[in-house]
Amino acid sequence: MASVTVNEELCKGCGLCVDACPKNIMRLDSAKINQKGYHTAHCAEPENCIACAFCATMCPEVAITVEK
Amino acid sequence: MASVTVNEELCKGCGLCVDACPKNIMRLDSAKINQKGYHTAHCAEPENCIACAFCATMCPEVAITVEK
Amino acid sequence: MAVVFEKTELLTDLPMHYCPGCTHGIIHRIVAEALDELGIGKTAVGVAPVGCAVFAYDYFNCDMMEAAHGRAPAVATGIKRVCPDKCVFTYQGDGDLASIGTAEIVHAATRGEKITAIFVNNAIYGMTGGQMAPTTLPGQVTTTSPNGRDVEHCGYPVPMCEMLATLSGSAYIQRVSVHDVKHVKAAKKAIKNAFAAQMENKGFTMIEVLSTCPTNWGLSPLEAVQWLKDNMIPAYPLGVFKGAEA
Amino acid sequence: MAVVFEKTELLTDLPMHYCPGCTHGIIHRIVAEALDELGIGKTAVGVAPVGCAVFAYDYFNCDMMEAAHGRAPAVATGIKRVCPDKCVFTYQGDGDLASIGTAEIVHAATRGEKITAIFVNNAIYGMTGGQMAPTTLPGQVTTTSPNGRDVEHCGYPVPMCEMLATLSGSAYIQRVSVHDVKHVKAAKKAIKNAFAAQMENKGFTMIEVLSTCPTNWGLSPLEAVQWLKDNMIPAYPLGVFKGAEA
Amino acid sequence: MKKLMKGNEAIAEAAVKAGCRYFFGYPITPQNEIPEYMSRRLPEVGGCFLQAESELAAINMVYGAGGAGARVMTSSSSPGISLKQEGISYLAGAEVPCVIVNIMRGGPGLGGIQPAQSDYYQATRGGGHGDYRTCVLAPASVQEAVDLTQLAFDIADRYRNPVMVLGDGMIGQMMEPVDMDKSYRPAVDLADKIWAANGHIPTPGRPRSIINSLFIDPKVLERHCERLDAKYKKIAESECRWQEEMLENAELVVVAYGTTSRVVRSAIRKCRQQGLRVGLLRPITLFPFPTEAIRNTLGTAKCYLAVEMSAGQMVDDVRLAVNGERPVHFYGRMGGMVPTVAEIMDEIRKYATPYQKTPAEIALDSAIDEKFQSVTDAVGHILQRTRKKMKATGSGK
Amino acid sequence: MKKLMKGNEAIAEAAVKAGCRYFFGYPITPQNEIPEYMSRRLPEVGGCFLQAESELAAINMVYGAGGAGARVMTSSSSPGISLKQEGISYLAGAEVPCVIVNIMRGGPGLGGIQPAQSDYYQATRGGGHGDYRTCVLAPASVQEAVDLTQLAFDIADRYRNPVMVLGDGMIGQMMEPVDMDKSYRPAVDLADKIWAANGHIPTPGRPRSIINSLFIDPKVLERHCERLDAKYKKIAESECRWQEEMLENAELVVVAYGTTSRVVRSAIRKCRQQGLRVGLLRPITLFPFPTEAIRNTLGTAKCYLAVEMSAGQMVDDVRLAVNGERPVHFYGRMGGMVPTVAEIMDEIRKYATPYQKTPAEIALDSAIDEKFQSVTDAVGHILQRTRKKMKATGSGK
Amino acid sequence: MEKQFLIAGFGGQGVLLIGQLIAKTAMAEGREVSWMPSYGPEMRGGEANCAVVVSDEAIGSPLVSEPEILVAMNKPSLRKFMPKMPAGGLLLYNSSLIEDRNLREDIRIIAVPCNEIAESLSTPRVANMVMLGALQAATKIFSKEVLLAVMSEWLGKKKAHLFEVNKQALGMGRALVR
Amino acid sequence: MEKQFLIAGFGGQGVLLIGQLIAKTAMAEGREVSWMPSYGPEMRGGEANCAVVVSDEAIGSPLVSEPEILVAMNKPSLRKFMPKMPAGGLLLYNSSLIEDRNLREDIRIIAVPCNEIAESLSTPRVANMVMLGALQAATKIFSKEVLLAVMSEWLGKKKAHLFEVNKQALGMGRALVR
Ligand SMILES: Cc1ncc(C[n+]2csc(CCOP(=O)(O)OP(=O)(O)O)c2C)c(N)n1
Ligand SMILES: Cc1ncc(C[n+]2csc(CCOP(=O)(O)OP(=O)(O)O)c2C)c(N)n1
Ligand code: SF4
Ligand code: SF4
Ligand code: SF4
Ligand code: SF4
Ligand code: SF4
Ligand code: SF4
Ligand SMILES: [Mg+2]
Ligand SMILES: [Mg+2]
Repeated sequence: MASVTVNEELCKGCGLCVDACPKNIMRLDSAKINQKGYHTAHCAEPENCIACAFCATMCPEVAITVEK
Repeated sequence: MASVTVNEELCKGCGLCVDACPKNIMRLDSAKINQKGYHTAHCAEPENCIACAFCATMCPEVAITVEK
Repeated sequence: MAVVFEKTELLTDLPMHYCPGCTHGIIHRIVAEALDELGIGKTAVGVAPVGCAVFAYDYFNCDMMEAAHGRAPAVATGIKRVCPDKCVFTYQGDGDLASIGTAEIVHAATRGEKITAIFVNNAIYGMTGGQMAPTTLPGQVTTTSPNGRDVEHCGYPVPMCEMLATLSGSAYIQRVSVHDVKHVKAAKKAIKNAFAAQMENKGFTMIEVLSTCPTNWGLSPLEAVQWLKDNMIPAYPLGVFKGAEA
Repeated sequence: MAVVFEKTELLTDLPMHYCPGCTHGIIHRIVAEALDELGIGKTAVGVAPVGCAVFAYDYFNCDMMEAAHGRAPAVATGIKRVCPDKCVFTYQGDGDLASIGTAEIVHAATRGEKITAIFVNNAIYGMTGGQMAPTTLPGQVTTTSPNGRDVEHCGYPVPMCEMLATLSGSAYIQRVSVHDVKHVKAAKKAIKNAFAAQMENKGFTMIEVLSTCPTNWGLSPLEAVQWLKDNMIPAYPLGVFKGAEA
Repeated sequence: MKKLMKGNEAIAEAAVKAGCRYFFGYPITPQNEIPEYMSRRLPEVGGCFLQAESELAAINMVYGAGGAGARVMTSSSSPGISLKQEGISYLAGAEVPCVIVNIMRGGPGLGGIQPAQSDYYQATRGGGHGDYRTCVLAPASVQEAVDLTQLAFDIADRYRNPVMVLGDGMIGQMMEPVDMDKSYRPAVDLADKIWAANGHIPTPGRPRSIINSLFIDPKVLERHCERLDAKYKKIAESECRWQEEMLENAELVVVAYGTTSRVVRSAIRKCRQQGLRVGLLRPITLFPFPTEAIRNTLGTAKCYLAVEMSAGQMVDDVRLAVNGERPVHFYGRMGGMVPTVAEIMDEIRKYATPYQKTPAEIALDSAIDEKFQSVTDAVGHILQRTRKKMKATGSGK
Repeated sequence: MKKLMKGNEAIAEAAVKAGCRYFFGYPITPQNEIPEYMSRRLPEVGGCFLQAESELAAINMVYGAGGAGARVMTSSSSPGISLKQEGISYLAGAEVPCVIVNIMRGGPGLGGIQPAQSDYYQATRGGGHGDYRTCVLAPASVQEAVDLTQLAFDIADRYRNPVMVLGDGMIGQMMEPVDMDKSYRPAVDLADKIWAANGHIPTPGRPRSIINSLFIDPKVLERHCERLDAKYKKIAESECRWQEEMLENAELVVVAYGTTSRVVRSAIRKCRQQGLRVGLLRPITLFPFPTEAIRNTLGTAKCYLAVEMSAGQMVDDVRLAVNGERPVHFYGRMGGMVPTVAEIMDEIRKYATPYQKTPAEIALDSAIDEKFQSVTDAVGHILQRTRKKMKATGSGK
Repeated sequence: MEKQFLIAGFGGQGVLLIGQLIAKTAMAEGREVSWMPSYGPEMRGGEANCAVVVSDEAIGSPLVSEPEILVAMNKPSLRKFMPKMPAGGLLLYNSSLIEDRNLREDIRIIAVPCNEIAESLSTPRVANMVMLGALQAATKIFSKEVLLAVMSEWLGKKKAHLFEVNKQALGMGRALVR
Repeated sequence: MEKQFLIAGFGGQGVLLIGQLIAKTAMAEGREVSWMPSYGPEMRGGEANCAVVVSDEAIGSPLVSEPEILVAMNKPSLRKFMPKMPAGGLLLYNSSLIEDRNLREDIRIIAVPCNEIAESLSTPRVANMVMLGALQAATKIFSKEVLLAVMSEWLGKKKAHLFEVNKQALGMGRALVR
């Protein structure tokens, strides 16, 4: 169990984190829209997160913090 | 026997032709001075000239004509 | 809980202005982290280019200068000669470094100028809206090569690493990519190598980073990283072109 | 009597202004003869540089343009695009081509511009009185490297042939010398090869000719050719760097 | 038929129509549509578009192509034009005709990318070294951008001189209707370019060509400069263009060019409606500057107002023209800010007082007023009477 | 002790004395002695001379070094200065202090290498894009080249602005005695360069430094431009310098700077001896231009004559200053020709009539003449008498 | 007569096209027109807008600082430009993306659920056409017929198959106003 | 007092040095001085000259268009500049390289066989010093003593051994004039 926090005001919904996650647990939130009009990402299954930080490594906005 | 003509107004007395001649027959004329103040070159022994045009090949002023 | 990953202090808190999925952001991060990890970040001086990274001075949390288009290596030279013990780097696009700034990068390299150039090659002029760059691939459509780059008419991509490696002044030159996690990590290592070589006064150092431009390539962010992998890497082989990997 | 050797009609009758023993004159001659022998001389268009050869337009007996310092390849590009069937050549010194004009020559090469650059490398700025050139040898004394070129401070000689050979657009690149009869003849052959390759639309062609500057080297004409042979050739190896010799 | 076109694209198409077959440029906002359009269009007409490695290379390619006799154009925006200054000086010195488009943006340095007019000095005084002038044409609409671009090629060829089309981000980016069907024909007075260095076989009538600006003997160079100077004087005499609007009786003459002149025009129309005697003198050529046209307004003008998107550059030329005979005021915006009609109206009001009526006019007016009063009074009486009647008859419910 | 020094070398040494430790340049005649001197001298004082690959690189190295807080200089001549225009605009926009030397030569294009003053517009109006000004100092002797070079560094630092020293081939190449022992001290009002981007550890009082000229929001850029403009106005108020010579009662005021002013001075001296009421006003700063100083001569001046080695550039500033209140004439040579004293005297004679005496003066003069006559007559009588006596006494043998 | 439009939204919402079609239609009807886009660095995610002026005489400034007619396709545009409208102006806003809160009371307001209607046509990209239809009906500054002709010309042969859906979108926009 | 010198010859004949030594000497004697070389492209073989002005007040133009005192070290210089001399001027010419033909009659003329004298000293390079000696003696604008001091300073320590031969050359030049 790890914690993956996405800074929603920085996220631009590019999906690179989603693609990078080996556990396939990052999702873009099609319902939510941030101030700039993007569907932001979040970790859908923190319980399955292995804190590999692959998502953060690929995030161009440096919007992701990973804790364990 | 060949004829080597140096255009005296072009010659700058650099001596490259003298150095290039395989027969050692090109000379700078220390007595003569041209309009620009240079001691010009000439072929001192036309009878020994083999018309190889080495002198002309090295002349930066393209001042030499070789005939045979 | 322990922090596994967080934003380095060498980046400011300002949101970056890049398009969604543009890998400029990744490159910013690894440059900042590399500086930070070497302990030379706070006193580094960076030079921002003219190109999409024109606001880089807003993001790198150190002294920064904004250079004229292509002249970053000359500006960095001026800085480095005044501050020989500081880490001085440029961050330049392919239009900036490989087109208008060719003379400046070549001569910084041949002078063995002790600076590091971070060269972001996205095969296009991003900021001005997708014109052909010297690095544009043969056949690639851009707004100024509407029928695809015709090499007979406007020439071939410039291999900057290969070219600059022929110069004695260059100490460390490597080409990397950021299209996936593995390559991002390798890219960061390369950048660290280059900074380290700079601080050891080895000479000129440059890391070429293959990067995406989803907007002007007309692709989604995911398609863009794929296109980079499929098309750019074959044209721009990755590797160390000068110097030994640390 | 038959004429074995006389001045080609492709050179005008004007006396050249070069210093005694300066090999610029030899290079002028072999360029003109090469054009003439290929039958492309009368309709050739030459571009004169800024450097000691600045008056080249007075000597080459064909259409000529005087370019700004370093920009001859760009000027030649403009001409060639308008006159694609004419032989277009530049005649440039090392300051002109390898320093201020670096971007223009690199991009003419990478574009595969169908022009020929005659690159006269005398390891110095002749016309302005002997300042350091990018091609100046390590340790060589010039008016701006009064203690000899210090590579740690101001870098290394630029090997233009080697560098431009890395570019796909370059078709024929060779380095030659004119310090003796044998080399002058080889140089002329190289220049003919380059012009021929241009007329076959093969791409960018360049012949680097190692040349003397007795005046600014502070040597007599004979000492100068010797110095070239002893010092420049080891630093600038002769040979074909791109393309096949015809 | 008219077509809605962007200024940048219209300039490009106008050039093609004027026989321009060579374009060398480098991207920079806000003029990118010019090279982009040319990259599509020139190959269609057998021409050549080349993206140069820099503005320096571009202007020197222009020198080469122009020297070889072609109609050739380049375009850029402020910082890029600064980089071309050495090249422009060479073009002028070697008398190579060409057209250079500057779609100005805010400066100095990297500045911004919004419309500005702060390269006026650079364009009209020669930002490059030496005594030379480029002819400078300043369109105020997309249609005029078309017309002036075509004119630019003729002027360039007529005088063997570079000509600059000086627009700004607004002229480049806006769309307006343009008539592109008007067929362009080069001016009849243009001679063959026998001077061109294009590898022609020399003949006695047309010896080999040398394109050059180097004259090492100062006496010879001075003679060359005098010839150039005489040419610039001839350009000044023959090619000056301007537009006058509502200058009749104008006590305040506003001088503005390009984008600014449009805003000024709107402001002046409104001010005229408010009785202010104000008019517009719009220079179309900036070099030559319409000095005489300005002096012709001295008869009515009590003062002048120059409006620019700059800290005040053209105002120098207005002052030189007015020569101290009237006050010359200045209003400017900078950095990409375009003045609004309201701002300019405020400015106009500072210098133009509403029109003062003559006694005769006042008499006439009060006569009319009296007449009107008597009419309305009469109508009022009738209404009152009618109403009373209605009340009385009860039909008012 | 005075030393005989070449202008170029004196400028270089003066810069070193003023604390300049960085020089980036590129060879070009007639200023090569500056980089050559620096290449010898700077290493001696722990500084750094670097020959750049081009003028573009040089000016951008200057930007880097100046931005990092150093006193830095570059020098070139006309075509090279044209290439620096983008860079100069950036230096002004980002407010980086530096000193730029232009040793002018004839143009346009490659032109020639003899002295000229045809880059006046470029220097004073900004050859680069955008609204900016460099302060321009124009020495007329080698000693002044020294003094103004040192002053240039102070002005540059005071206003965070590039300053240009504008000389020509003659100032650069000639030798004159100079006093190099005067010890230079930077002006006392100069503040620490806490804005410099030199990799300092940021503190609350001195946060990280950003050197930049980009302001993408036009409102912000306009504010920046206004700040710059206010600075230029302050420079205009505080830094204007000029020299007056024989302006008392001058009916003709000749305005000339640099090399030309020396020739004019000789001409004026001779003309004064011939009774012509002519004086010299020599601008030392070209921007700011000594407008007020010129206006102060309106009291006596009947007309003005601007003399330049150009087709007429500074004359615009003279006209703007005189503002139509007097005629302004122009005399110029071009292409490297330096006017001679005789030429300028001829020109002066066109506009200045010999001094006409008032009746009172005429009366006084004739009174003096009469007195003189009577004295000499008296002396003559005495001598005659004496001689006669001597003859008579025989002592004259 | 001079009418000033400002059409604003996210880049990609087709606001520049709305403006161009207005300008082209008015031009076809013999009016003077100008169209002026906002422009910035190319990097995406920003806002886009264009100003259109339609007039009976030569147009002065093509910029619109106080829009008589404002089309707001998203919230930031509404926030930015509504305060600059003169009293009595006309606001059309995309009610699919904007809740009707804090609207001014001194202007005429028309809510257009552009995205919903477009999605009802299974062609989300015609949301801008819905808006254009509403605008046409609300202003009548240019005619429906000429607008359709201009649209058809704009689509050209290649996209002629899209004419119907665009026409439908326009019609549904118009219907909202009647 | 203002005196204008023009010293001309081939590049390499040391004409610039003659001028500099005059200027330095006059400066050492408290005069205003200026020295202005001709300059051109670096390529050799051309002519060189320099103008020196010595004056009691601030010097105007350092150029000398009508030389009162002309030193011609070779024929082309003589041909070029002699016609520009004012009547009554002083010409010193290098008679080793110039035959005395077609000389003007309205000027004072001194022939100096510089090269012969220098060769007699086995030091061809001091030909210019012979001329300078003659010039000093002929004009007396500056003193022999100060000239010698200036020369010694100019030679410095490294070339101090050359002082004697230079002094001799000067002396032989002076002797010619007396
Ligand atoms: C002298 C000059 N020329 C051109 C420009 C316009 N310009 C801005 S960015 C850019 C190119 C950007 O391309 P690149 O360097 O590849 O960076 P990217 O945006 O792709 O990251 C250009 C040409 C400029 N600002 N200045
Ligand atoms: C823009 C510009 N910069 C500098 C110069 C001065 N300049 C003239 S020739 C030259 C260099 C010549 O050296 P090179 O090209 O090696 O030719 P060489 O004289 O040695 O044959 C320079 C710097 C110039 N004319 N224009
Ligand atoms: S840390 Fe690794 S596992 Fe967890 S969400 Fe990110 S990529 Fe997936
Ligand atoms: S990679 Fe970053 S910006 Fe992209 S979707 Fe994930 S969190 Fe958002
Ligand atoms: S032709 Fe040959 S042999 Fe004859 S003189 Fe010349 S070099 Fe000597
Ligand atoms: S090579 Fe030519 S210039 Fe040199 S000495 Fe011989 S003939 Fe004369
Ligand atoms: S335009 Fe391209 S390079 Fe620039 S920010 Fe957008 S995606 Fe990145
Ligand atoms: S200076 Fe050197 S390169 Fe120039 S002509 Fe003289 S010897 Fe030749
Ligand atoms: Mg790019
Ligand atoms: Mg050279």
